[in-house]
Amino acid sequence: MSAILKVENLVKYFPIRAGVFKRVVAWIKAVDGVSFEINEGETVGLVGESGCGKTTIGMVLLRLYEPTSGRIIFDNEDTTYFFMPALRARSYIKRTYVDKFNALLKELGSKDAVVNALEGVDRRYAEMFFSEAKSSTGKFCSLLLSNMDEKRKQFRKNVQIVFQDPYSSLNPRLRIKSIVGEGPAVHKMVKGEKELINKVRSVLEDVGISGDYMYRFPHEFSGGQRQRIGIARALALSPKLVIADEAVSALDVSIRSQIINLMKDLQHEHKLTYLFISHDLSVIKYVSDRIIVMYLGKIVETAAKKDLFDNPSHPYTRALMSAIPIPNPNIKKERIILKGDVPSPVNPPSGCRFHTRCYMAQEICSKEEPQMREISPGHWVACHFAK
Amino acid sequence: MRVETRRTLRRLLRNPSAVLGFSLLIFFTLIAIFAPLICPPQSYDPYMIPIVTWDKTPQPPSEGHPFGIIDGRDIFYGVVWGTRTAFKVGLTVTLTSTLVGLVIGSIAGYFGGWLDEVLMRITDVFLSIPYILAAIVMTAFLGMGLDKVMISLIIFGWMATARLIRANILQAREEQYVLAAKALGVSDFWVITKHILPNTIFPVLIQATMRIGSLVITAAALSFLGLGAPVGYADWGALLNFARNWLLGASGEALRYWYAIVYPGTAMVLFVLAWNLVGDALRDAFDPRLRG
Amino acid sequence: MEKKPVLSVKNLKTYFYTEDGIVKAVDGVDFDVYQGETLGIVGESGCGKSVTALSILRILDEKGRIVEGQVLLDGVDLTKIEEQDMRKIRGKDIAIIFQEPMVALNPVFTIGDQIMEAIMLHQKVDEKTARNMAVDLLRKVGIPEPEKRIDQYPHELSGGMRQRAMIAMALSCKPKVLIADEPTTALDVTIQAQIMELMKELQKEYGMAIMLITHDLGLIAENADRVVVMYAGKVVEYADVKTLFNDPKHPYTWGLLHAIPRLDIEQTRLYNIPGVVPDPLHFPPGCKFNPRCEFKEERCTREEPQLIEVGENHTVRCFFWQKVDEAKKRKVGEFV
Amino acid sequence: MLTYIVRRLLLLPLILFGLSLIVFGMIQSLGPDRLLAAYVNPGVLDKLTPAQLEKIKQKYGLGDPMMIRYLKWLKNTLQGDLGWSLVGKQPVRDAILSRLPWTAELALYSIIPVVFVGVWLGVIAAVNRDKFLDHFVRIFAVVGWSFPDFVFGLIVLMVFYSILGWFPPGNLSLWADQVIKSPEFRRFTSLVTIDALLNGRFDVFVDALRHLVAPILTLSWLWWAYLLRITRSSMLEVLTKEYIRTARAKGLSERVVINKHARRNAMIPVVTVGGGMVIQLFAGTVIVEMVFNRTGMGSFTATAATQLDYASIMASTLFYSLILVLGNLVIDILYAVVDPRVRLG
Repeated sequence: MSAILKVENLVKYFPIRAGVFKRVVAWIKAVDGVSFEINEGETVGLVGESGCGKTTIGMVLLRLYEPTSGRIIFDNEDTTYFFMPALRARSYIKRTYVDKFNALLKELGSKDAVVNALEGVDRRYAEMFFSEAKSSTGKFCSLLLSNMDEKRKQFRKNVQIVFQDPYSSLNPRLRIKSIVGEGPAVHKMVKGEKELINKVRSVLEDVGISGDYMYRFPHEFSGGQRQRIGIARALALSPKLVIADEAVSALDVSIRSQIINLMKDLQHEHKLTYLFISHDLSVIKYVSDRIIVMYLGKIVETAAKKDLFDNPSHPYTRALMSAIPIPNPNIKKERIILKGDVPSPVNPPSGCRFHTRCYMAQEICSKEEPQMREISPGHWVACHFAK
Repeated sequence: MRVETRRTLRRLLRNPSAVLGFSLLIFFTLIAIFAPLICPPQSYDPYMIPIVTWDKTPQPPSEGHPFGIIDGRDIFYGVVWGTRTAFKVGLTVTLTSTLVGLVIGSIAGYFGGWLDEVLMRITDVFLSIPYILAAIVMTAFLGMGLDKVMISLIIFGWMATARLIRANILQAREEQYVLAAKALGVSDFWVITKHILPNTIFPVLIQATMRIGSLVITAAALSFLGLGAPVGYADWGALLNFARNWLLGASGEALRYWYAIVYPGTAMVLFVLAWNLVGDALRDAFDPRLRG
Repeated sequence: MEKKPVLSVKNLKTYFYTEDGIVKAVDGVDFDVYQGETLGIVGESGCGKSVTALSILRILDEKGRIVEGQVLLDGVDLTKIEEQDMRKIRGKDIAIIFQEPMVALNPVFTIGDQIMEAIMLHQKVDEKTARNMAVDLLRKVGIPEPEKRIDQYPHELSGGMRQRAMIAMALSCKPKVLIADEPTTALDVTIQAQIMELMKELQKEYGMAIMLITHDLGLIAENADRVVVMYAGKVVEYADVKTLFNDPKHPYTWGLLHAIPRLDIEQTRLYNIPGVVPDPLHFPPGCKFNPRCEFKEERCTREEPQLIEVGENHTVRCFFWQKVDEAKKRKVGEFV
Repeated sequence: MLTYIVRRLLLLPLILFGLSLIVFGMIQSLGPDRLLAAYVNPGVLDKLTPAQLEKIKQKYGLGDPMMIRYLKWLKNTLQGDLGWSLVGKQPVRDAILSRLPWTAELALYSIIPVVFVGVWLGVIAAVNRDKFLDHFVRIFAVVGWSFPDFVFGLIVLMVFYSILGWFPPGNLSLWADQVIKSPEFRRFTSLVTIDALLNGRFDVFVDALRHLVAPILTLSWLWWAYLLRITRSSMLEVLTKEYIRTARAKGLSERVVINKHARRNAMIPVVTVGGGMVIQLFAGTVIVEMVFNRTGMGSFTATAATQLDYASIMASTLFYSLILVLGNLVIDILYAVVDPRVRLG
């Protein structure tokens, strides 16, 4: 299995402007150094409470927000600079690659040694830098920045999103045909009106909506059907990665299961990779292969589903699990009630961000930030006391 | 027909004030269209009210002059052709200033940043002069005449639209369907024209309809002050200006010159009322949230 | 032992007269609420569960009207009494908390103002006493620094704190019945756990009855004693919590229980209740659930079933409730 | 709250600067000859020696580049040298000072009925939604809003002056005018009604009032209608809010729910939108003073415009704009007072 998406040290801060001149007085640290991978064909669940940065991650991955720093590698290509203005993109490339390669060259002596020391994208780019670009920064930048429009389009086509709100996610003034057909039309995947109609019809039928409805407007559909249309819009581009941002949270219970089942079926048929973002651990558990738990802009635990549920190792994960009501009156479980509210992401607590609410916090927790540790293969936890 | 359209239509038709508004509007439109048939023009410029007598004192309604005569001119002719003037002024000024506001507001709202800041401060400056005063001053500088009045009204009439469209765009920019369109790779231009503007245009249209009435009032007020239409021009405000002079000198002589006020005044009030009612009705029908 | 209910709702019908037609939001609802117990009302959006709550308090908007039925509080029919007498019951005998504390609290008055208002209205005490009582209440619902918080406006508090303030306000006159309308839906799960824990404690202390209205079957399972399942304005099943979850008889209840993703068991596939929640303006004829029911027969589309007693304190609105038992044997998904 | 006000205050000079540019630009568009007439009494212009003329040109920067000319104009304006008024046949500053009290009196007295009656009617209409009273008030509002102020004024004039003879046009009767111009009549506030009372001249007070009623009625009529509409729709919106339901669920009486919980919230848009409109009332004096033949800032401006008295026009523009800008500042502050989310946010 290969990683289709690799996120390294992703950071996204939002400025808070205040005062007379609307100067930046503080930063909302929405996402603060997050790294993870998504393998082709799997479903990764991203779970956390409001304000933990999960939605921001989705928006940054889609590049609807520019990341503050960090690297996003998609499909074996660094896509971080794709949507930056040219100057910033250049400085990013120089900082991330040229400087690193030159430093390594100094250290290791030969170009081959540098190339061999690296792997993945870095290795490919190093080869490109030393041979094709002949160690020239300008040439290397031009190489990476060539065909930018094409690259952007390709990226847009490959990464799609399904939103939470089935009402505001569809333009009320457009017919379903325009909503679903917009993507294929923009990406010139179809030629002419007839092909477009066929395409829309087939996608709609994939998500369980009759193709005859394509000339209707969104308000003529129920919430569940709208969500299906939202999924069809994303699917119409045959993307590789679909980000589902709370895609079922706003739906009624009986409709929710329909949509979850549909998304699972579509994953099979179309070999999709999902990043499933939700606050609802039970949904995440049902859909995911691997789960990432976030708290206040940081990942606190990540593991394969079974590992996570068999052995939840971060106190926050445990609290989250115990807080979810179980629809079974026969089980009386031990409940961990956390103290207080989630702190503001503007001034996150020092050390471990969870220590203010943690039931097993000790002195070290407020002083030292715990690093991610692999406690068993593929099971990473950021807690001083995790075993 | 779409369910929504049908419901909207039903809502409009069931509302008596909307029906009244639309009927009045149709009535005025017919008068404006058929003005040459109702009152055949007698000089090369049909908008100049022909002088029927050199006696300046007002004369009450009589056969041939159903609304009476003021300043030697037939009031009926002035009221009928004044309908055309009112439509001309109201529609031209509203359409043009709305368009200007639309462009400025769209630019400010979509691009944001310093451009937004500059445009909004300019808007603030234009808003810091009271509308009627701005119109008076501009007209004084441009010179008198109806076209000058219209230019003044346009120059100082775009700000409300600009603000409205900007606010709506700021809101629409965060809508999920706009984000989804961006994620699909739709270009900025198309995002604005296809996804944002159609969803913000309705409030603008409603606002424009509701503005026509007050615009016509302002234009007429300028004529009333003697700044707008030239003497003898078929304009309700100018007709009322004649009336004022006679009324002020007529203490105790009750109702002597009533026709000089009542006919052009009624025409004007009904015209403005029509637009206000239609504006209200449209707002109620299309934006139930704002129903008032 | 035969207990006497504090509040009992009998054949309640509330209709909304809209320009598009009559919406039968609540169309025949019966249940009893007992002292110290929690009655759960569960259903999907538009099933009429919130309207039931508003009907009990008679605070429907102007288009809604109670057209039939009784709401008996200690034997007094609340649908019949004068508005001014009803006012003395609201907030005093029956209090309510809503889903969104942000919009349920008046933004231009302080938390203290809003709590003291209720106290002074029903208990006839002076402002100073009321203030002290409000501070105590805030402390009781777990708001830190209540002396300071009392002078803050709703927007200065976090979501969880606001809901606590709402609860403090509702409890200010020690009501006999507390209606909690989706009290935790807008909150994070860890905060939800805090709030539910708080409500349980307060229920024990005050001995009040709680009507917990929610769409979350988990909350019901953990907090309710008896459960009313509503669908399309009607009660489709009514039983005590264990019976309902262990032995559901209505196809809808059964379907719902299998449609939710769960933490406690492994599920291979969720059950699909086909179709959509019906539009309240166009309910299907016969059994309201028939278009989505996999057990339906011809009779279901013609005739509306009545509530049938199927066990002790267990009623179901279905002609063919025995069929669900067969389905259970088929084992759609794992079920404890 | 403080930053909010400070930010507003800092924007003020910016707006005034922009405004001064517009006004200056307009003056400059006149061309040198007419420009000179705007500064100096044309009567004496012909009698000036070339040296004196040069001095005047120097003072107003007529030969200088735009930048310098603007600065000189700004300096003169700030010092109160606004040029020569053709209409007033006196310096513009004096002309304005003598007319201002009349307008101030009219506008101030009009605001009171507008605000109280407008808001009151709006609340009544909203509370009785779709009942007879509501329909009646709404018809009143929409018809009122459709009445141009000058048409309404003319009708008032016809009814109350021509027919009934109660409320004459003008500022004061001739005899009263002589009284206030006499040396015994001491001017405390320059507002005639108040001064008359302070001087113990009740007859003058009554006379001034008699002349004020009709214009006040005309001015307020339009804005009643407007404020009523805003209040009504704002109130209706607030009444659908969930906190109103909470208030009812507490057992509060409908009166308390409306007067305490709903009205305070409904006032927030009324203060901003309606407040802005009340300031426009000042501008409404232009028409009303012309209709009722009153001397004041409004009729001064209108006459100046028809007689192309540019210096007076520009000065009036500056004056009215200043009122508008300062009034908006007051409204912003009021807004913050009404809405704690703004005050504390």
